[in-house]
Amino acid sequence: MKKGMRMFLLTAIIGLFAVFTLAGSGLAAGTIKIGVAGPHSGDLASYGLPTVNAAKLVAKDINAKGGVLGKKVELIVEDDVCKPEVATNTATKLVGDHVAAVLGHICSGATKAALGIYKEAHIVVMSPSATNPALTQSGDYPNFFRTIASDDAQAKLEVEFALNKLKVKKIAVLHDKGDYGKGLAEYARSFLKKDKRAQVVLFEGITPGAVDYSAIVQKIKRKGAEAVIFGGYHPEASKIVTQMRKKGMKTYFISDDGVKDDTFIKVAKQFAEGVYATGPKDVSKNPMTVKARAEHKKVYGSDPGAFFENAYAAMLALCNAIQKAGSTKYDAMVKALRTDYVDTPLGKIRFDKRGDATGVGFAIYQVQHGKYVELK
Amino acid sequence: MDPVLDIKQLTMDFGGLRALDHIDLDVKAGEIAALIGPNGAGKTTFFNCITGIYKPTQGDMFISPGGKNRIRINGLKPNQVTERGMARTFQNIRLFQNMTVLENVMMGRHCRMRAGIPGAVFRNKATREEEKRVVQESYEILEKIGLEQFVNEFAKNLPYGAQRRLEIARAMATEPFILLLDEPAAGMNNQETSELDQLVLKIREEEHISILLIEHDMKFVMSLSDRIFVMDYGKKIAQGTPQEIKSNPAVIRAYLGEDVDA
Amino acid sequence: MDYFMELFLGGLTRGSIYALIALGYTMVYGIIELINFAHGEIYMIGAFTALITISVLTMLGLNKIAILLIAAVAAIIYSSAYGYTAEKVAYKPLRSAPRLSPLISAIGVSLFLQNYVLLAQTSDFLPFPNLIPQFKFLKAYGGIVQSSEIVIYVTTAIVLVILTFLIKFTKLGKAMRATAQDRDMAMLVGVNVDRVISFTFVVGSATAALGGVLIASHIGQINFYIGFIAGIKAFVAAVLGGIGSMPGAVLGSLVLGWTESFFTGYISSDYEDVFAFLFLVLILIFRPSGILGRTDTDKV
Amino acid sequence: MTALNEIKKSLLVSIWFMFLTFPIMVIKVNTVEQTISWRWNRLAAVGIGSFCLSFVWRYMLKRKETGAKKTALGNGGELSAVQRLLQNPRFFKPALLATAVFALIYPFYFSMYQVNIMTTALIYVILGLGLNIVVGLAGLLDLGYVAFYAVGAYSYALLHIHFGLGFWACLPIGAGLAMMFGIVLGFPVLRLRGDYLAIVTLGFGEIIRLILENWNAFSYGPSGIANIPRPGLFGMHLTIHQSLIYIYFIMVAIVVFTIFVVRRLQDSRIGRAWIALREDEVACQATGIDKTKTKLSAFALGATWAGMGGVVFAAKTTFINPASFTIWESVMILCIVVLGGMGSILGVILGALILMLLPEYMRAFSEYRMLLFAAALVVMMVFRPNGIISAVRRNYEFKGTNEKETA
Repeated sequence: MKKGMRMFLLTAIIGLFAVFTLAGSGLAAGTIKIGVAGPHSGDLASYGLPTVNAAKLVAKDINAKGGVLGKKVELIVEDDVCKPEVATNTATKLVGDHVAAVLGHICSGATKAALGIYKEAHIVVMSPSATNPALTQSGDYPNFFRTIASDDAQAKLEVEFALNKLKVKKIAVLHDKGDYGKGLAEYARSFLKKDKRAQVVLFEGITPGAVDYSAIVQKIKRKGAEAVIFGGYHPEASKIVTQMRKKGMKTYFISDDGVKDDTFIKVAKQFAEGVYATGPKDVSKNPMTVKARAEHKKVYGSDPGAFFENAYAAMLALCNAIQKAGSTKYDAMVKALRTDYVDTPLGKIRFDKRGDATGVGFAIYQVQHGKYVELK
Repeated sequence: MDPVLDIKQLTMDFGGLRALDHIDLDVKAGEIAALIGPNGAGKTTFFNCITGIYKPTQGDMFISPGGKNRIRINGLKPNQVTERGMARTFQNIRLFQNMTVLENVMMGRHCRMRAGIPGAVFRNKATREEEKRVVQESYEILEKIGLEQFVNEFAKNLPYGAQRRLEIARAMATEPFILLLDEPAAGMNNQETSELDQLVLKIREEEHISILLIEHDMKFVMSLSDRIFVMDYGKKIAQGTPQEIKSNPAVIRAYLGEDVDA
Repeated sequence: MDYFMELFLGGLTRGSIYALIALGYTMVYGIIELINFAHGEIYMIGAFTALITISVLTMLGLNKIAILLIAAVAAIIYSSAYGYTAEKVAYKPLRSAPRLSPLISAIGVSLFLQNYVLLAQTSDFLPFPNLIPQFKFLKAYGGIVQSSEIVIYVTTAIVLVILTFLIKFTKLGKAMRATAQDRDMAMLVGVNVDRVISFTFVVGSATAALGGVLIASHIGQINFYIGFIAGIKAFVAAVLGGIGSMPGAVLGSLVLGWTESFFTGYISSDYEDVFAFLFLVLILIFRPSGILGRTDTDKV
Repeated sequence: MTALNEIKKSLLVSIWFMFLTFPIMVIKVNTVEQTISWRWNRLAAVGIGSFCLSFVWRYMLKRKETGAKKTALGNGGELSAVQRLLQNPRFFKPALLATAVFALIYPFYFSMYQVNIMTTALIYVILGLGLNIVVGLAGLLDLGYVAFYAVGAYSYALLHIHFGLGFWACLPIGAGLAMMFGIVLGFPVLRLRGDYLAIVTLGFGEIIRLILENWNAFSYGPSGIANIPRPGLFGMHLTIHQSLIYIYFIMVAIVVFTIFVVRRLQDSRIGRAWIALREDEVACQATGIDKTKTKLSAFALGATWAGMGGVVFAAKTTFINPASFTIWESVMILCIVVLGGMGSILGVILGALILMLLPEYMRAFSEYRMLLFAAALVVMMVFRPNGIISAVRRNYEFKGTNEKETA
């Protein structure tokens, strides 16, 4: 038994080392490597995996057309589970693999933790989903770009819509206690406070993943809120909306792009009708988007998930920048990103000094007949 | 001179059940006393009360180490009782199974040691000397009890009789003036019992420790004890010398049942 | 008062949901004193199996009630099978191991099942159809309670009664109690301990599956991660009530549900869970074995 | 005949697993478009896979059983090969030296990534050793250990923001604060036993995390604290790579320090009391050991190391948020302790290295890595239920005897 165990351990150890040496050295020369980082396992995997699919589709497309600068694009996909500490591992790994650019990370926290490492290694990072305002506004991360607008822009839009269009006086601001949701809700609250046309009657965090939200729904009703602004993701939003509607409440429900997801409508069904959500401007008519989504359907047999278009656009922008820059040199790439427009599913975009994509703005959507429709 | 252990009117209720009913009991210095009674009479409960594991409902408990300095021990925690010099063993052996025999005895010395966390980390001279002394003392106790061949064995690997003796060794290591033994001969064969007999006497003679024991083996009890207390259904029904107890009708009734008292 | 009543009902719903999962938790714990970390995942498997069955049957065009029943049966069969297999593979070889070892292997099973469903199905939330029919008589009460909630209350009560009956009055129940008391002794008097433990896992998993179907159709969505959070809450509830006790598990769940509901309603949901946990700590400080747990002192 | 029997058994197993995985592996439903895809090839894979694996499984189980019988017969618990090697000074000394040399040259021979993950693993080594005091030695099941880790990390981040304190000042402060938390939290809960203690500590862990999430004014809420400085080296400017190497060496030093302290504690009066407490609480008290004090000291010391780990963690990641301190973290650390071998220092170290490095090296399996990791956890537990290396008790020497035989 002991001998067997020793052999077992030994083989296991040798196997491990073999795996990691192979992983470290088995890369063919003459490719352009792009890292794709985000949560690919764990509870947040559903926000990270669509980006991987998008990157794969773009890479396939580009490679079929001869690649970038005559070289094939190679993806190095690394999981960060949305955890800061794992994100630093991922980042050092990608740096060690000499990637030309990184598509990711997905969560703002993980992105912040990883950016320092990329910054020093002079690697361009482009996130399809990290919306924390500080990422671009603090000026700490010149290597950071994103194809999504930041939370404050979104919150501003939500608040203005509630005040100008819906003309409500009493608003309940809820969030899911998370990085993204709470940040957004706090912006919304501060905009509302400054404006003074409406009163925030309730500002609270709900517990994500709970089985039932009837208590908070009752509270919204009791406080007499005419509208709810919710910062968070669709699983919680659909539970809240469903319970509100089942209780016969007609309160407006305004939320963010974490909710502007088709899954929300699928889950909340008839109760989703009339819900407002901000999201990137409608690109579903854009031929590139149509093509990308059809492609996804063909390859993976399902509709793409969260941030798919953003990721698709980011991947295109990165490849384009390398092409335009004529190399994978950091300065040239940054310059190309800031000056050259690129056609993406999000429209024609380039990036401003801070790293935010120009022309990528938010619009208000409403669920009408089971579909998100952009309100002009 | 006070009795080393003096219990007055000890009563213990579990919910509605009275497990001990106004028990008086005392042990004199240098005495071997026995507490006997049928199963369920409340003997072990009595031990648990006086060693602080249970909180008695009423009654007073006193100890007087060496017959002086009478202290009331009501409300003391088990470890405080032990620290004040009353040590015990358990009916169902409770050794530290995964520690060595020597370590089990060293645990008994714990409350007579001083070293704290800094001492453990820095291993200053005082700590080193204390450790060395304790190892030596514990070893000597093992020699006295006759377990020296097992020193570095795990406690759980010891034969049954040796485990019982190890419990006694561990209790001795706390430097008690009185030792409470809960069925020390249970499960032993004749030879082991007679060895135990010798050991108990030796502890009394050489270490001057008083002993109170619970036992079912009547031969053992009668030959060993100076005085015997008899309990039944939580009440003390008799006390006296072995001779007196043997002929006490209440005791016979308790042991043999109501119908034999004629 | 209305507000109070509504919070009360909300708490009742939450509590009943916790209870459906906590019952299986407490059952397994009662028998082998294992904190079965994977119990929540069994519940998740039940929900997924039901969803798949429902989807297939819907395409075949069956009637709603029939679909619900068949799906529930499928979920129960599969969850039981998973519970049984997990026990055989990951816990049984560890019967004589140190107490914490099965806990770690349970954690392994939990993680495995999560990732298994993630890979084999999807990471997204899937909509779960509500197959519980709307009861007409509820209309009169203006939507204070939904029919799915009523079904959950009733099922919880029925499951509690059935399980209590099973344990108190059947031969197998006696064997279970004997095994829980003293496994070696039970074995000596001829109880097939292995079978009893397997059976416990099967029954515990079956209740979890039933919970999975009902809760999923009440909430309307599932993903691979729902089991974990539900499992933790159910575990807390089971401990609160006195782990190992069936009525305790239900009572603990209800207390937990009400605590959360009233705290959210009258104070703030920000610290809802903080309060729930503080409440747990307080109860355990004053009743170290939970509300209905046996307070037997250690045998000395 | 037996061979046929074995095949029959495996066949049954494989049929059972095909049945078991059928709905989830084979059927994939698209609820929107009402289409079902049947993925039959997966069923075949499961069947063949489980058929083969069941042979290996049974074979391994049999070996484990015969092995267990042999050990049971042996006088006083035979030592495993590894333990025997370790007790042999002729092997142990060179091995120690080799490890030391390896640890010293490691960062210069391996990439920044390797250094980074090794540093993470080392942080978990001290977390494991700290929790080992609580769980492995004193036998208190603590599922909220991560709370103290969070206390350490946040004390560095917050003290830096508000008072500009540096890493070296915060290391002892963070450890001290965590210890204080350990004592404060320990007092009310330590009278609880076993799993009740586990659930209450779990509750405390969650409470700390939820407070960090909700109390923005204090902790900056869920968006966390960024730009925490890495430790400085006499004011020199370090590149990230250098900085990571520096943190690596700091961690190596802390690990060595921890091993030193834990070893000494284990063989001391207090360490023996912890173990006795784990073995039998009632007997422990009856032997004159103050239960509360002993438990509290274990709890507080365990927390101290978590606090230290937290400070280094904050300095290494430069960004912390409450999401890093979930219950999963506590569970992972517990896995390290149990898998490594409760009470065994070397075991816990190996456990931490394996559990932390395995998911990293398993990156080659990309999306399957957590699945394989989970399976590995179960397999390791089933085949080594006592952990990789179980604890060995020390043997003492006495005057007048020459006994040195091993127990």
